[in-house]
Amino acid sequence: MSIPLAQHTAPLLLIQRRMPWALIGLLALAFIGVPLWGNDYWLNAILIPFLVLSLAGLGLNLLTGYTGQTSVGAAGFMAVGAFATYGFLLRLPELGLPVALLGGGVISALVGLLFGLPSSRIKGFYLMVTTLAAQFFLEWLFVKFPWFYNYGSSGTISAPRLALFGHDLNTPLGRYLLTLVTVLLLTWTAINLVRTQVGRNWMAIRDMDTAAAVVGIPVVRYKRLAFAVSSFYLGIAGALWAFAYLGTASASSFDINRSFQILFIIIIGGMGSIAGNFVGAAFISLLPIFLSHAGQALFGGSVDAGQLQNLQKIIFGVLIIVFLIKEPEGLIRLLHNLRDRVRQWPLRF
Amino acid sequence: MRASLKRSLVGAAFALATLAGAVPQAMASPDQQFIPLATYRVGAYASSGVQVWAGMIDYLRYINEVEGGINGVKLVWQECETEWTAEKGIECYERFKHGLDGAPVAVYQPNGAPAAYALSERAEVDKIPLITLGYGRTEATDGTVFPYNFPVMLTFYSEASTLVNYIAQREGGFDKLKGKKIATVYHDSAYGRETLGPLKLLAEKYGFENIQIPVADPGNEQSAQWRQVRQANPDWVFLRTWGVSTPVAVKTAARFGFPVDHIIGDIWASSSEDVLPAGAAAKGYLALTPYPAGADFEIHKRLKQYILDKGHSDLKDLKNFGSVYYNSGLVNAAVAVEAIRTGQAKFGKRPLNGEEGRWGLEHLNIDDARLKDMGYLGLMQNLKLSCRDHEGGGSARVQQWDGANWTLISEWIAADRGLLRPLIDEKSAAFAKEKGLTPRTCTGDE
Amino acid sequence: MTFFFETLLGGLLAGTMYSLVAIGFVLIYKASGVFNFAQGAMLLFAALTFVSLHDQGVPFALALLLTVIVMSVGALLIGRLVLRPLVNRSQITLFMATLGLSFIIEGLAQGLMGSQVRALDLGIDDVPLFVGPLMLSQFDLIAAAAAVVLVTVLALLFNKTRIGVSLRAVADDTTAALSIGINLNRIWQIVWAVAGIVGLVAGLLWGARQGVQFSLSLVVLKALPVLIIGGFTSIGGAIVGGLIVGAAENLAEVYIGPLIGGGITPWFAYVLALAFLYIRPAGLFGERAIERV
Amino acid sequence: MSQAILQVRDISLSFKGVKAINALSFEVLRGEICALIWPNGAGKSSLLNVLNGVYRFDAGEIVFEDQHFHRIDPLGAARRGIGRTFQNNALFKKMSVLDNILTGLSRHMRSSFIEQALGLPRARREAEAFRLRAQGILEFLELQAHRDVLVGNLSYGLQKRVELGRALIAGPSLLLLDEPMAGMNAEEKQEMARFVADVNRDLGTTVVLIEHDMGVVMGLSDHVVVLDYGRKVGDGTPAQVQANPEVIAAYLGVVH
Repeated sequence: MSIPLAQHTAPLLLIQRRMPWALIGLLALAFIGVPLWGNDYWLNAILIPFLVLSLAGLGLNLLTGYTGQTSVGAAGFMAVGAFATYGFLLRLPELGLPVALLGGGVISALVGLLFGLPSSRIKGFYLMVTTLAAQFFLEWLFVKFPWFYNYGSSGTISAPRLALFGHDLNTPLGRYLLTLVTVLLLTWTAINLVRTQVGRNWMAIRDMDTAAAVVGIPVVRYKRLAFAVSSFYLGIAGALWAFAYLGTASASSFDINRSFQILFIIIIGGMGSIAGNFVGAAFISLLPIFLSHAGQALFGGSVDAGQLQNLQKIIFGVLIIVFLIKEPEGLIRLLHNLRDRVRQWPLRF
Repeated sequence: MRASLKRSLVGAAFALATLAGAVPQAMASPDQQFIPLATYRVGAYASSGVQVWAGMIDYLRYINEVEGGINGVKLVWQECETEWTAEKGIECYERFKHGLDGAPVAVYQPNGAPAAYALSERAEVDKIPLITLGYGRTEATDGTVFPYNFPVMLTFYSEASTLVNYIAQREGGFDKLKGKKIATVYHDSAYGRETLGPLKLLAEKYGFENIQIPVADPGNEQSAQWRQVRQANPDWVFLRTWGVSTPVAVKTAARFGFPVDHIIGDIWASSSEDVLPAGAAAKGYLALTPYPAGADFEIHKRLKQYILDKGHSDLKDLKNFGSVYYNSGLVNAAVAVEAIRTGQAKFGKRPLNGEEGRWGLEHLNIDDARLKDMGYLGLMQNLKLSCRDHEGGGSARVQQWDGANWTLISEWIAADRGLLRPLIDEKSAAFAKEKGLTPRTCTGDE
Repeated sequence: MTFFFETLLGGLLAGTMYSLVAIGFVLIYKASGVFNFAQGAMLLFAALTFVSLHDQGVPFALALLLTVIVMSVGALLIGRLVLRPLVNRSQITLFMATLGLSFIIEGLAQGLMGSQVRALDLGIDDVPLFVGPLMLSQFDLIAAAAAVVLVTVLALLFNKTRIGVSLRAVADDTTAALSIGINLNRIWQIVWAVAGIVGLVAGLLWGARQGVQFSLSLVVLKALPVLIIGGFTSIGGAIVGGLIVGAAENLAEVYIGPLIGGGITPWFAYVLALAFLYIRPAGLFGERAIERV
Repeated sequence: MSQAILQVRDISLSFKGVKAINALSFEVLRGEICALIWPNGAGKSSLLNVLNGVYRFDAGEIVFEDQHFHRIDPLGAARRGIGRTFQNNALFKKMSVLDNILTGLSRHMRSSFIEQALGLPRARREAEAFRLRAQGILEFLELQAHRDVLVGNLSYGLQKRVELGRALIAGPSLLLLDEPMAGMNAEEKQEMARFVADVNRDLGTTVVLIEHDMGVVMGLSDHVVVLDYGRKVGDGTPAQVQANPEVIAAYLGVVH
């Protein structure tokens, strides 16, 4: 028996290829504009953390947004990545930065796989709690065993010289470019994944896992794969967070609040969307800074900074709920609508 | 409803737009000295923060309004909320490091361990000295490896030593320590683990039994730990908890019948906020502190007259005047001011930059005479820093909680810093090695 | 051996404190299928409200009453503004909504009532109490008693009153309940209010022990493993789960802790819960749904 | 290999004590269209769920392609070439028609996820091949127009067709259709009947379907098995079955 092939085998494309000017513009800005005009404040305090958080969001989104396995242990896996990368750089310096980063990611992926094992038996909240277990266990691990932080008195690991092929990356710009390139590479692979069979299988599992099994998708294997890949991304994000951004980190840099922060990024940005992570990260990392600047600008510091922070907390909470109610697909969906509207406005008249 | 979303979206865009141009409104000018205030008024530690900033701001006001600035150089300050986190701490630092409208930064106080660690290397690059009073890298005491880090007055190592010295005092001599049991109940975190090393060393030297019992964060259930304490039945307990774990510890201790007047809290377990929630159980509790509570030191009289009574105080609740945290604010501010003053002696009566501020710190020498002029006698210890020694001091006083107030029950108790210095050099050397740094040599006039 | 029993008993009693928190979850989950992460924030809010009132000189009973009213109003608002718009959304969505909710409540609590630590004295002195050779905590005993009373009251509420009956109907089969004309929103609001009151009780007891402050909201993390072990849908399970977690934690910290450096309580309960999950994927008392295709 | 592609022997299934299927036996010959009609009794889909392992049966055995099974799991069934559609469409709602159909090819996937992640040649070639195959199915089922639509937005009838496509693309040797025409108007039913017939004729796929509409069933199928309360009451050609008194009895008062 044979499946009929397309009569006219014209090469058909999945997506209508239009020149993605917006994307090109953004990349140009990131690679040319920022290095030209970006100052330390923008690089160190805004752009680098934004990029790393986007990557972390991407990692969690693969698991939660695409495969439908909610995790609140994201930060735990970031910690694994950070400490593993540190270990490689410290004990096997000859590996060099890229390999060490990769290694950190791989270790984190293995740990993710380990904590993903229950996903074969457990679903929903129960599974979510196993990710919480991971969170707390890993935090404890990296406080408890000094080997992980080279017996420093304070339990913190600090970035060894970041160098790539002899180039010193310890300038803000260097660290920015390192982060940017890493994030772009991983984003590209993520896009490949979600656009091919693997991604389809994940989404199938998310939408209805019984049916997925019936059509021949190895559900358990793909759930675990999702855990591993997600942790890989989170691990590298963690390493960048520790070394490219903070410059130093301890277990407490990856506490449960970080996990929630990343969860919020994907809720606000958009579940099951790649670009959404960037939008969400931008939003979540810019809003507080904006509020505090606004506070300073409006009241010249005369207002109690505390109240401003409480207000910010409330705003976040409200936004999350509003998004869940009104736009479960997050900011990215809004942006799409906006774009479509812009596209067609000439026709309106 | 969609509209509201659109609005929030527009808001975000607006944020982006304004961010670049949002220059905080605070009139500063290049002839002024900028004192950045990285504060935390929310989050788990807010209750203490609020008083610390009040103390700092009141003293800075006092310097400006009463003493006309430091040798005529007016101070200008601005707050930035860190929520006691590293990332916000970095954001604030980056925002402040270039000064404010031309008013330069001479010294920077990260106010929070995570930020302190995150900034220690950036500060070195930017040549801005970090003052971390009662927290931060202990090994940074070695100024040859950490030229821009100043863990002044009391590192956790010195704290451990002062504790042992105090206990020896109470027991009647170091020889009496032999065979005694000292249990340390510590918050299981980087902060809590700092004293493991020194106590081990001290235990070997004085022959007391060193029992270590960790409390996992946040520590709101400690029956297991105190059951262990009860089983070990130590003579003294060194309580190195913080935040909520302190009152819980004190209460649980009472529940297990351990005498509270043999529990000695560490510097982060030495405030009213730490003991008030424990109520009656805390009566008789002891605590080590480099900035004892009390409102009748000379400086308080001055502040009361010129700041509080004029209604210029930053305190929301005046009953906190003279609280441990308020006083810690005073001491922190004083260290910064005196460092600048010292620097001005060399570089002239003008605002200083970080490099000059560091010189000031390394040549800081606050003796009793100076303390007397400042009005800090008894509130603050002698502090002499140098290129090799970025801690100075190394003393603490012991105060006791009577259920409503702290009463000082000891003079300044000095740590045996000579004994611990090798440990510190070891750590700093290891750090230098890991980083491939070559320690600078101290010629005496850097 | 005495020490072992003492640890065990002490752990069991400490466990009831967890159960108190867990019960709040179970109530809401049973009635509205919502895994309410904001329970911790509600607990904080309730305790803070009470203490603030009490500090203003409002007498104990009145302060209690006022707090109950506040919590009920809060439940009303939550039902209107959060639950109704999210009806028949996925459970995970609802859970995330409660995450947002917890942010709002915490922000409000600290914004309105300040972030300083408040002492709360219920007049229960927390002193050792000797039963033969065993040393127990009077406070824990009273807490346990409170838990028992609470559960009995709830049991009565569920089994004797009309609300209780319709509530169980909703819990068993929402659609069927609707079809016989039960007002879902009303039920939800009632349940959330009750959960708020349970939160108040838990908040007071925890607050009396550790002081009323932000970190009170963290006890929620202690309750999750309890729920896993006991199951999300059974109040009895919450009690038993709490006891198991309390006892296991204490024994582990005392006997296993020293071997691996101690401080293992935060994750041990979770690992224990995992072990249970492998054996009973729906907890000890939770029912398991059969999947229909 | 034997004439029968599938043999069901004394299968029993019960939910919480309620017997849904009672010692049921029948055979399906290779290449035929076999209809299961089921006037009364619970769990109409239960039998199909047993056949492809969604439910585990209590007793009996299943012989598929001359292999004996006492237990099947959905994945295994799919791998052995049992395709399946569901009574109330089990499509992946948030995915496009094309993507839904492509998921059916998972069991034919050869390239590793790394190859796909990095877009290596083998992965790209495979993706292209899959796409062509999908295109073939889309044309076969006249779905090209809806290729990029989210299935959630399609009409019920179309969704049924997409589901058929998803099962078909894997090239199953046995296709289980659960009420493929439920909730359709006469015209849609005719259309679907045509598709099923085409599948059976052009691809030589053996089809087992559950259906109520006797008209359609009798017209479409070569072989009919009638069950009543989980018990077989009739088995044979449409003509034989229609003549069978027991079947008529079962259908008395049952309006269709």
